[in-house]
Amino acid sequence: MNLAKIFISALLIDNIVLMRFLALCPFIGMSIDVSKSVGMGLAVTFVTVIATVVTWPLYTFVLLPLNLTFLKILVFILVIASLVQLVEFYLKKNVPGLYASMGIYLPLITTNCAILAVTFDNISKGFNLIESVVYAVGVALGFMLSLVLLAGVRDRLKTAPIPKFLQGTPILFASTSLLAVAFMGFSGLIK
Amino acid sequence: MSTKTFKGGAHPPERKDRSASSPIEVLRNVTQVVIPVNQHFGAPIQPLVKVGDQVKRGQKIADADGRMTVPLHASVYGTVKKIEPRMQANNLEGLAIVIEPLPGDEAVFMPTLDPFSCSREEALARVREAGIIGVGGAGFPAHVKFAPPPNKPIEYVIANAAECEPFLTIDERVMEESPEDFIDGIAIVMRITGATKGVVGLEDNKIHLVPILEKAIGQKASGLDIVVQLLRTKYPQGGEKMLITAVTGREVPSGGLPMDVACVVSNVGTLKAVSEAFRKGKPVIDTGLTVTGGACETPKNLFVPVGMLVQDLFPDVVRYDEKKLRRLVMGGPMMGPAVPSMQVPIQKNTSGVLLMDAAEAKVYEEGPCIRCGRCMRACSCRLSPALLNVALKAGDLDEAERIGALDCIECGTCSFVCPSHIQLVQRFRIGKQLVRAKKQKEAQRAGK
Amino acid sequence: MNVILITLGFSAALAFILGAALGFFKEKFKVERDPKIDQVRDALPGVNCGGCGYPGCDGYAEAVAKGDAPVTKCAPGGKAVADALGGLMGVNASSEDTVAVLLCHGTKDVAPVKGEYVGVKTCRAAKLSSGGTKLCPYGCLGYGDCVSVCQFDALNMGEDGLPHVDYEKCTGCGMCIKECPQQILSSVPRARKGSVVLCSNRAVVKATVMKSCKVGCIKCEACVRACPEQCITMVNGVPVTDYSKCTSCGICVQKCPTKCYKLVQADVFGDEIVSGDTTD
Amino acid sequence: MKKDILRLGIALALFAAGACAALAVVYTVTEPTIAGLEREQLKASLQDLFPDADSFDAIEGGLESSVPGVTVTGAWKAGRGDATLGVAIKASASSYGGDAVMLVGVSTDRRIAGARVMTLSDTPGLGANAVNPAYFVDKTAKKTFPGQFAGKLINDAFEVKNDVVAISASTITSKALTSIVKEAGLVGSAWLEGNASGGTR
Amino acid sequence: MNRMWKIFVKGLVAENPLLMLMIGLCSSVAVTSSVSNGIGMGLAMTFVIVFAEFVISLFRKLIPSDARIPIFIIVIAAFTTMVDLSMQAYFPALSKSMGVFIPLIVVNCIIMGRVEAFASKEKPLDAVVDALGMGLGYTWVLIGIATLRELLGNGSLMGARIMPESFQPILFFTLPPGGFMVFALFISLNLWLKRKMAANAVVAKEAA
Amino acid sequence: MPANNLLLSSSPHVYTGVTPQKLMLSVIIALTPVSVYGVVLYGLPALLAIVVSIATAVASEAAFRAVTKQDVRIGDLSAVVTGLLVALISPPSIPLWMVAMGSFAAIVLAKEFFGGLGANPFNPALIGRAILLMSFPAAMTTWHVPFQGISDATTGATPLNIVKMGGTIADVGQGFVANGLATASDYGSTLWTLFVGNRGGCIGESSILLILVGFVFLLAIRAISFITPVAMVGTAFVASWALGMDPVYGALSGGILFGAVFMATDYSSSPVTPLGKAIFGAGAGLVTVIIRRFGGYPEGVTYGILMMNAVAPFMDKLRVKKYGFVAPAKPAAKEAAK
Ligand SMILES: Cc1cc2nc3c(=O)[nH]c(=O)nc-3n(C[C@H](O)[C@H](O)[C@H](O)COP(=O)(O)O)c2cc1C
Ligand SMILES: Cc1cc2nc3c(=O)[nH]c(=O)nc-3n(C[C@H](O)[C@H](O)[C@H](O)COP(=O)(O)O)c2cc1C
Ligand SMILES: Cc1cc2nc3c(=O)[nH]c(=O)nc-3n(C[C@H](O)[C@H](O)[C@H](O)COP(=O)(O)O)c2cc1C
Ligand SMILES: Cc1cc2nc3c(=O)[nH]c(=O)nc-3n(C[C@H](O)[C@H](O)[C@H](O)CO)c2cc1C
Ligand code: SF4
Ligand code: SF4
Ligand code: SF4
Ligand code: SF4
Ligand code: FES
Repeated sequence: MNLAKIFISALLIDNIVLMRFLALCPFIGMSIDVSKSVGMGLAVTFVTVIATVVTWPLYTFVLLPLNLTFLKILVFILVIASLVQLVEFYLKKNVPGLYASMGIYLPLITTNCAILAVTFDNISKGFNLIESVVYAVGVALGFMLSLVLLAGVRDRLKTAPIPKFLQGTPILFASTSLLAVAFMGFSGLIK
Repeated sequence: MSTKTFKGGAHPPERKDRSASSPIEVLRNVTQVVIPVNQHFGAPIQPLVKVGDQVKRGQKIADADGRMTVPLHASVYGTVKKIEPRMQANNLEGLAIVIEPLPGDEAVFMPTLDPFSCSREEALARVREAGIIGVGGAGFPAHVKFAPPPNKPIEYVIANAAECEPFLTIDERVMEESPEDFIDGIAIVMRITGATKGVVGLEDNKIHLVPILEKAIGQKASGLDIVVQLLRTKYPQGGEKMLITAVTGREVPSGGLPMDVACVVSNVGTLKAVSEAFRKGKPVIDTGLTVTGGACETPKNLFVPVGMLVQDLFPDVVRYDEKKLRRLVMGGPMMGPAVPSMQVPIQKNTSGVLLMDAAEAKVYEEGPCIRCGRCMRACSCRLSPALLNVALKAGDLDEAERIGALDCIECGTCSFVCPSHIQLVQRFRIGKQLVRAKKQKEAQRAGK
Repeated sequence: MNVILITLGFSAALAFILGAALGFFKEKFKVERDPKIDQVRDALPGVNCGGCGYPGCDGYAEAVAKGDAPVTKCAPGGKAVADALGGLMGVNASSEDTVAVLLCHGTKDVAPVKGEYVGVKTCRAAKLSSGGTKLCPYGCLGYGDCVSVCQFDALNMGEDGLPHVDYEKCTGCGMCIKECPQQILSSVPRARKGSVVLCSNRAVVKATVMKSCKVGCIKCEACVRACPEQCITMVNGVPVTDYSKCTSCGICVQKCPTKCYKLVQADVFGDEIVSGDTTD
Repeated sequence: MKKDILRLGIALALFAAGACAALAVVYTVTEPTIAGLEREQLKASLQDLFPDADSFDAIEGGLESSVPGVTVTGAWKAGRGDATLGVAIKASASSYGGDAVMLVGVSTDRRIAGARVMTLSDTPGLGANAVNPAYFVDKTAKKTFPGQFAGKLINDAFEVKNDVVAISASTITSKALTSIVKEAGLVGSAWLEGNASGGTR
Repeated sequence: MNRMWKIFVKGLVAENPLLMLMIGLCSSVAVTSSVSNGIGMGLAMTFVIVFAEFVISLFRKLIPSDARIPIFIIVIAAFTTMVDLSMQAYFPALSKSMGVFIPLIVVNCIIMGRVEAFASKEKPLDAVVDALGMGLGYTWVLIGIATLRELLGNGSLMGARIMPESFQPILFFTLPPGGFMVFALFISLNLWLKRKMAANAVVAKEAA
Repeated sequence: MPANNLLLSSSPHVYTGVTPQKLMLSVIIALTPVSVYGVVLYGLPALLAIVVSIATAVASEAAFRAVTKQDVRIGDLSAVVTGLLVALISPPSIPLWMVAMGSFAAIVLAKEFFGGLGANPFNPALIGRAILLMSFPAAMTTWHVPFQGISDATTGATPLNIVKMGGTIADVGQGFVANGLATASDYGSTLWTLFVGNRGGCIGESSILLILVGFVFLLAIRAISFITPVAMVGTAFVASWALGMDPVYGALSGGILFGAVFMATDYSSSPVTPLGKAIFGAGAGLVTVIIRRFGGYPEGVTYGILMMNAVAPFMDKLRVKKYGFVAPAKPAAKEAAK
């Protein structure tokens, strides 16, 4: 598979949120406005890439030879969690500017399914390291895209006379549903 | 002659034909006048008379120090009966001086003054002493408008003869009946402000006035560069920003004033008052207005003493059908406030009394905004009324300010065209208050 | 067995390294900050789910500690955490317990309107465009701007066209008082004895009042004269009680010809206001 | 600070060791089953294609698809005793909803012995009908979409909608699967020609 | 007993992890296109949360607070892996159709949340009851959503066709948009239930 | 009991006579030619689909609003427009229950859930269509040859489908001749046939000529702005050319013109600002072509517009410079402060 295809498919066709239902918690929680969406999206991009860069070699060069592949869940999540924590410590202390705009979203990400799913996908789809990184970026930007789009729709919901029984979270999911309808248009884009 | 205009706007039905051809009637005999003390835009002034005092017509009865003040004059010869809060034309209570006329007419006017030989300061003082405020709009003190700071030289004096409000015809009649006074007023203001160009901005539905005005220019101001500029008949062509843009191509900067683009804009009535203040020494004690509307049986243009109550117009001066009357508006239908009773005084800047019948004053329920964008197309200030409305609804005052809440001139074009009959302007007025309050708070916080 | 040994060795080593690193960096990268944030942070579950709408538990903790966020946003923590945070942040215990009272009793049938109002149906809009809708320019306009700002569901628009305060729910937050364009909601101590005049008509002339409202204060000053404690004075044309002197004797309530007095009684306030019923 | 490091490290290590020990036990129990499952599944499929065969030997290398869209990912020689019955080719191509993988049997007489869809992620109700055992492209003969290939000559035309019955409203899926079968057939028969020309038949 | 019951039932509606707390959402939409997946996921999840809460509650005094998050992760991950391996071994088809979602139980916010908020502070037995309540609260929602989606989207339940032959499956329900829409309706249903219960409580109180 | 019968109101006191109802009525009028022509092409089934669709749309709206205790306002005719559009963008052989379901989804899921008229961020009719398309792909992609009634014997591929599946424009032309829809199969007459609308497709989309009639009418009464449709078709034209497809053919076949005129202009799901409209149209045209060229469907108008609906809220921020706009002089001020 060439890299562009991997990227487009991760970004649009198999959009992590709208088509694969992952990372829903931060999707609903953080799409309040565009700036939050973008901050969260950037943080996710950053972490998915790092997680990919770390877990892929770990799996390929350590777990696989040692025949410990069954430990991958445990190892991946531990490594990712620690990594995020370290990066956060580091940014907070040394790059406060970046921390303020993006770092504050980092802790959210430890428990974000998307990151872990990407690292698993990298393995199960048999990507090499470069493909894995491209895939990770595609997924993360796809996440950001859906977040930003929902933030836009939410802006309109603010003043809409939504029926009472749907107010709050239900209408967010209904909006997500219609966003997913629109994204269905991309299915089959790459054959 | 080419017709100029601005972008946006709308075409409300004009309905000027019913009063356009009726000559101005001058009214003197009234049973009482209720003169609101503060009719101008600016700092409040205080009465100079007491209950029981006798006042002459033209006598100063209220004044105060301060730049943003103008004095007030008695419009009849009579006895001060009361000084108490009364309902004003803006629907709010305010201090008013009630005078009951005495028989006869004792008047005190100022001495005449030659506007072209006196000093500029003397001329400005005369404008103030005559109690002149802008009668086309908010009642801005004329002497302040005519004296911009030295770093803002004035190039144009634009006479606002657009009279873009439907129904109203008083400016048209004034220009037709006393064009010389009006042109003289322009010349005087040009003299005071040092402007080199004078322009009469005239909507093209009054094209028949062009020869009359040009003749008057020839007679009264032959040495000066005063021209008549025809404008497309379109609401709100008479808004000063639109007028300036149409005439000069300049745009008054956001938050700025006409003087920022070297213009002074004055209404026909204001200019006539300026002329009279010098040539006759007469302060503003009369006001011209059109009384018309579907419920009005005898539409008329009138000069009446300031402070005359609307109810005293009927039935002797004007007749109306009480059964038909549904809405009583002080001014034009686009911008004038509707008042709930006839016990409202006619003020210096009252340009009309509209007696609207049920057909004209049809009531619509507000619907949801369907985002048709008609308001966006119509807004004379190129604002985005639909979006401003949403921002205000969401309580997002920052966004409202960014969209231009404070730039809205409250012309009402957007409400007029909205198919869902959303009361956009009314909401914007509140929005402007809120935004201003917010800015004030921020300024306070910043100041601390 | 081999697998088990490798597994054990590998994971123990990995975990040890990670744990050690954690301990190390925690110290090394320590950042000074408001201890309150840490207190709040510790009270939170640390799930970092983002459900609160803040970037993680830390973000939320910071917002709570600064007082920018309500304490009830943490979903995983539920009520327990909310209570804990509430305790940490401390409820403003100092201020006096007040409630809002409407100083107008010009209901629909006694206070006529000037005309049919067809503009935006809010008090502020009606006030701005038409100077209010009632003949009485000081009274309640009845479009419920106050009702819409009350966060505690303590205000309800009554059938009579006036908002009614549910004194049990009212927290005295003062939102409605700030919102009312007529400024006729007033903050009254819940526990204080005394009397209030339920009219804000500042017109000086009796006739003007009588024309505009059947139950308005007609400035007869009977109450001022009748009060044995002399605690009532006219302020801006409206009688005002000095609560420190008032004994709740109820004489003013009896004397008022238009029955605009209400007695605020400490013991019954929570349940009802006795409105002139000493004479009924 | 040193103490902290040690304390956290040891605590974590202990828990990890405990957890992993338990895991390793579970793993040793389940591993044979999981591995066995996969092998059995493949075996069952192969057996399904060549019911008579008694041995399946993986073929390493030498099998390359010549069309760009189709990739051969594995091959097995089906034998009975010493005789070669045919080859089974595992190949994939991109279909509507992602890669589709098929196992195609090619018999020594240059016919398709059979075709099975191993992986397909197309739309349920459309493309996914290719793996629906109850979806028949030929209702009278009760032939499923992959079933229609059995017995077809390698050199026949494989034109969808002419020679191959398409799944209704799923031309893309049909074309992708057909291309796999055709290419696998060609590759398989080429191999047979080179390596098993002396087959029993 | 009463106390236990209270701990147990709150997970079903009032503090239902999916519908009220809005966490652990991903699996609820993803695996609910068929009932068997829903049941499988629900049970897997319940297994992990019960054992994780139990173990952590058991050792709660031994866990240094600075390292608690990594330790929780280790414990949860271990149980998740066990479930994953067992499903692969004994329910291969189910395991395949749920794909990556079984491993993802490890990051399911519900588990972390309950472990932190409840298990690390309470006694083991209480923790197990809490976990059961949460797990079942999670499971019933999955099954509910899955029933609707499979019935309308495929005309079947647990893979068995039950709608009449003439019923044409509405694929919308099995596809992502349908999943979101059905989930939206479930949340709104639950909110309604909760409001109703609160109203009943008020009525009961007033009656008393 | 007011003191007199004077109305209290805020200025302005006069209004244009335009109402939402009249605007919707004008859209219905603009859609009448294509609707009638659809019935001419396909006969009774098309008529029934239109009637059922409108009836369901109106009934669902009324029922939903009644059940949720809101004011029922079907009088504004917007539900009629939505219902009509759902039918017009469905294939002529669509089962009646299916088109009813589409209308229901359009009105309930896409419109009323979000607060009804003017509040829906996505185009209801297109959501209805998209849901039908994903639910019943077979039925939604079964096309019929015009003038031959609706039966199994008359199914035929639509022009875009033929090309998508590898055919050429000449094949399309020959198909027209074979079905008696055209007399010659050269390029020019094929395009002419497409322009007049004697071709298979959705009920309302065939006749470019009649769509343009509707367009001119809507423009003339100023119900819509020309910006969106022109931007959309223009961009699609350029993009198809750039991607090596016949742009004229692309503009005349499929639903792009219908979509551009009647659906991309939907008030509530498209931007209100002029610049926003331009970008909205351009984006919709671009996505349409990308899907046509690379996507899984022969036609991408539905998704082109729906995708842009999702982005539309941001385009409302692209406002025209207001009167007297002065750029904030911040940087200068800051420097001065330094
Ligand atoms: C929407 C709008 C319409 C106006 N129309 C007129 C008009 O027709 N004639 C007029 O003299 N002033 C009109 N004005 C007032 C002018 O903007 C301006 O205030 C006035 O011409 C200044 O002259 P003055 O100071 O003599 O009143 C209008 C104002 C607004 C906001
Ligand atoms: C939701 C949806 C899913 C689809 N899934 C498939 C699919 O799995 N396989 C396929 O070949 N085409 C699929 N299509 C594509 C259309 O059915 C397309 O029109 C078809 O491939 C054209 O082929 P036909 O000539 O057989 O109608 C799908 C379309 C839609 C709307
Ligand atoms: C506004 C509108 C939008 C449409 N959107 C799509 C779409 O997104 N996908 C699709 O396959 N058909 C869509 N259609 C139907 C197609 O235009 C067309 O009927 C079908 O794809 C075959 O096109 P053809 O007639 O040009 O060959 C739409 C029709 C209209 C009127
Ligand atoms: C110019 C115009 C175009 C419209 N287009 C659509 C449309 O594409 N889809 C639709 O459901 N309703 C359409 N409507 C009807 C109406 O706007 C629609 O029901 C609203 O989207 C509901 O809020 C249209 C109305 C107008 C005036
Ligand atoms: S009232 Fe304000 S927003 Fe409305 S058209 Fe006039 S200037 Fe624009
Ligand atoms: S004119 Fe009215 S309905 Fe149309 S966009 Fe403006 S506010 Fe909305
Ligand atoms: S009390 Fe004030 S805000 Fe409340 S309804 Fe009356 S006037 Fe409006
Ligand atoms: S807004 Fe505050 S003060 Fe007013 S009624 Fe509500 S709780 Fe009481
Ligand atoms: S379960 Fe919370 S992000 Fe997926």
